[in-house]
Amino acid sequence: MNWFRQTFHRMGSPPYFYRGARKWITGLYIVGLALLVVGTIWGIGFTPADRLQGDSFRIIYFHVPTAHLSQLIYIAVAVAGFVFLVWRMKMADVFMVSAIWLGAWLTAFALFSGIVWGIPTWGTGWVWDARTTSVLVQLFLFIGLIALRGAIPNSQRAALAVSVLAIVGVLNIPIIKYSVDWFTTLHQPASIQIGEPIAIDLAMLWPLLINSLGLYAVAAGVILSHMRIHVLRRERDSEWVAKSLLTK
Amino acid sequence: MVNTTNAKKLLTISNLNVEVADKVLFPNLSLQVREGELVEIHGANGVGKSTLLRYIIGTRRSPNGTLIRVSDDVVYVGQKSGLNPTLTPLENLRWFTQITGSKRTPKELMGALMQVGLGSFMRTPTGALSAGQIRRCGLAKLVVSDAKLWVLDEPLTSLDASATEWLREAISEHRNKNGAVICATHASLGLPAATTLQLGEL
Amino acid sequence: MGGYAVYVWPVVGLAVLLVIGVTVIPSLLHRRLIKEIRETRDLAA
Amino acid sequence: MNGFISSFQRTARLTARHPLDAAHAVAFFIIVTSLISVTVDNATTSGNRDAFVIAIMWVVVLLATMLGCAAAYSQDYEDGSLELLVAHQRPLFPSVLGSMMGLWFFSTLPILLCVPLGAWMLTLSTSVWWMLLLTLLAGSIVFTLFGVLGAVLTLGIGRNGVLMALLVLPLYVPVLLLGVGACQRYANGETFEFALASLFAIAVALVTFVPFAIAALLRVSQEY
Repeated sequence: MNWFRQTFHRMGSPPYFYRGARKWITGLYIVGLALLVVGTIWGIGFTPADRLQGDSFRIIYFHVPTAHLSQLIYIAVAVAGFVFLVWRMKMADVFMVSAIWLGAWLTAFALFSGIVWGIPTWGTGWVWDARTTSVLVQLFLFIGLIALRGAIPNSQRAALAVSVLAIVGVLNIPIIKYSVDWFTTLHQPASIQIGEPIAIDLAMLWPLLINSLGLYAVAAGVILSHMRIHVLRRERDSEWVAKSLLTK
Repeated sequence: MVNTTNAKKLLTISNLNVEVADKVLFPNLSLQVREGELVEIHGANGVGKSTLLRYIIGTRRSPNGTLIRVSDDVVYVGQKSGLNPTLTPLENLRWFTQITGSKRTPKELMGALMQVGLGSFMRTPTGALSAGQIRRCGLAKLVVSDAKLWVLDEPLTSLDASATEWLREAISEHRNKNGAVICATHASLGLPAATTLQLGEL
Repeated sequence: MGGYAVYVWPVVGLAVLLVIGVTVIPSLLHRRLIKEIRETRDLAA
Repeated sequence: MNGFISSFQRTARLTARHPLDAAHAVAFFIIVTSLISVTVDNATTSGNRDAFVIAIMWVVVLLATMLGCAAAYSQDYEDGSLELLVAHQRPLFPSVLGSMMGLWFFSTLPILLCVPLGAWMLTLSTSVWWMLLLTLLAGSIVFTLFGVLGAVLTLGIGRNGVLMALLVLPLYVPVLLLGVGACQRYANGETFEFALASLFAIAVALVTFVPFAIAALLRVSQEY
């Protein structure tokens, strides 16, 4: 456990983070992009078409990973908010700023790909069903976080406000899920058949796994590189920034 | 005047960093305030005077250093009046005694307003008063408070000669009753035996 | 590839754009920031 | 002509300084449209006019309540009363609960009293009126709670209420869905008790939890 505590401590130190993150970002990008290329080509070119949905089911290779990851990012932002509120750790704030933008983009993409998938499959782009509604609400929550962060000039105070909103929002997510689930089962018109879990062939599953892993790696890299920028911006007047800029 | 060396400590600050927006304005500040003392805090604009007072009244918390207030009773008259412009001075003062928990009858509240020269305005909405009158109304809080420690932020702003004189007398009287006063100010109050704390360049 | 494949391409295209966008933009921002910091340092020196 | 050009330029420059602000109103439009859409969706499939009216009434009450909360604590923040409150009230929770009940009583309750008028104008069946009022009673309390939370989040930023709406509207979703759902089921003659119970349970849970968040934010607002 000692090494863990040490790493945790060091991550809180800006110069250590700034230098250390660089190698990680390059590694994550290389691995992630390679996985994404392999997964995408495999998924589009080499898996058999679905018996019922034809080729359009291939959209799930992009839709499912983004939808999952965006949710994970929201939860991570709320956890970082908690860490910031309790320990006032500046790196937690830096993480939040970096992650909310990516989270919003991923959620928007998940919605878009869901709509495109729905057109041939459901016969309509948009249905107020449990999943679409809760993903839409999650996008609104992200937009709220971004708007709040952008509106408060004092960074310390902005971080505190964003933390509280993220925590309240994440506690709300199960309630939203529950209410949306309950509400939307009220009305299921027979013309629309919503996602019976399709028994997925293993050959279809592999590209999905590869794409998910690739996306996670790329996303981690993106967040880390945003964090590097924020750290640098914050510490622009300090000693170590001067040193690392001069030696380059 | 009370003998300050034997008097009880009301406030102890040690190794406090006065921070604003991640910048340390004044590192390792230490300060003790005993009964009967008057501490004047001097310093240029933006040096952290008001911020230091906010640490003392407890609305700001510091990540480092220690700040011990002997008791919770402190009364603060800040840059902002703390008076709602829709309510009258009397109603504002009543609300103040309610949140601080000092028991005062309506008569006593009115008496306090008479003292600061707002006798004929106590039922006018505070927003309709002049800047100086609003300051006077803010200072009336000192009269209706039981607090031993007064924390004043630029109390002389917008005050005329008679109000200034009244404040100086009120401070002297408070010190005689074992109270203490911490006051951030540009111009010295000119009272005897005041300690001066110079913030910023010495 | 036929049938509904027409729906797949917009998604793939957007996904590629998204990946390029989120990876390239931070590095551009980073470069600009370093340039900015160097400039202000040179001015101060 | 000079005046026109300079004013237009000034507006353009101010917008460019905070480009996100211009997007706030657009996001507001999209969110409110979505809220109406999801609640009305049910009515269009069931074909019941009452269900439609219920959805509209709920959204209107939601918006009215939220706007009524937009100014909460802003005067106290400006004039320094909040500073005194934070300095002297420990814990802050009872004080927050007190002003929130006051806000609900004097600003939200009048809206509820006008709901029968709206129901009459939209010719809602009278048999549904009391159910609409009962569900809105719980709903309006939650709307007030989150409304104050949003107002406190944006304290001292000096923006209009649109930003606050963006933060708060997503949080309104569960209560809106449960309330509208219970009411619509009642209008359609279906079982509604479960939804009604869930609605009140959530309302009670939020009444105990949200004031703590608000109190924490009020402390934070004085702390920078």
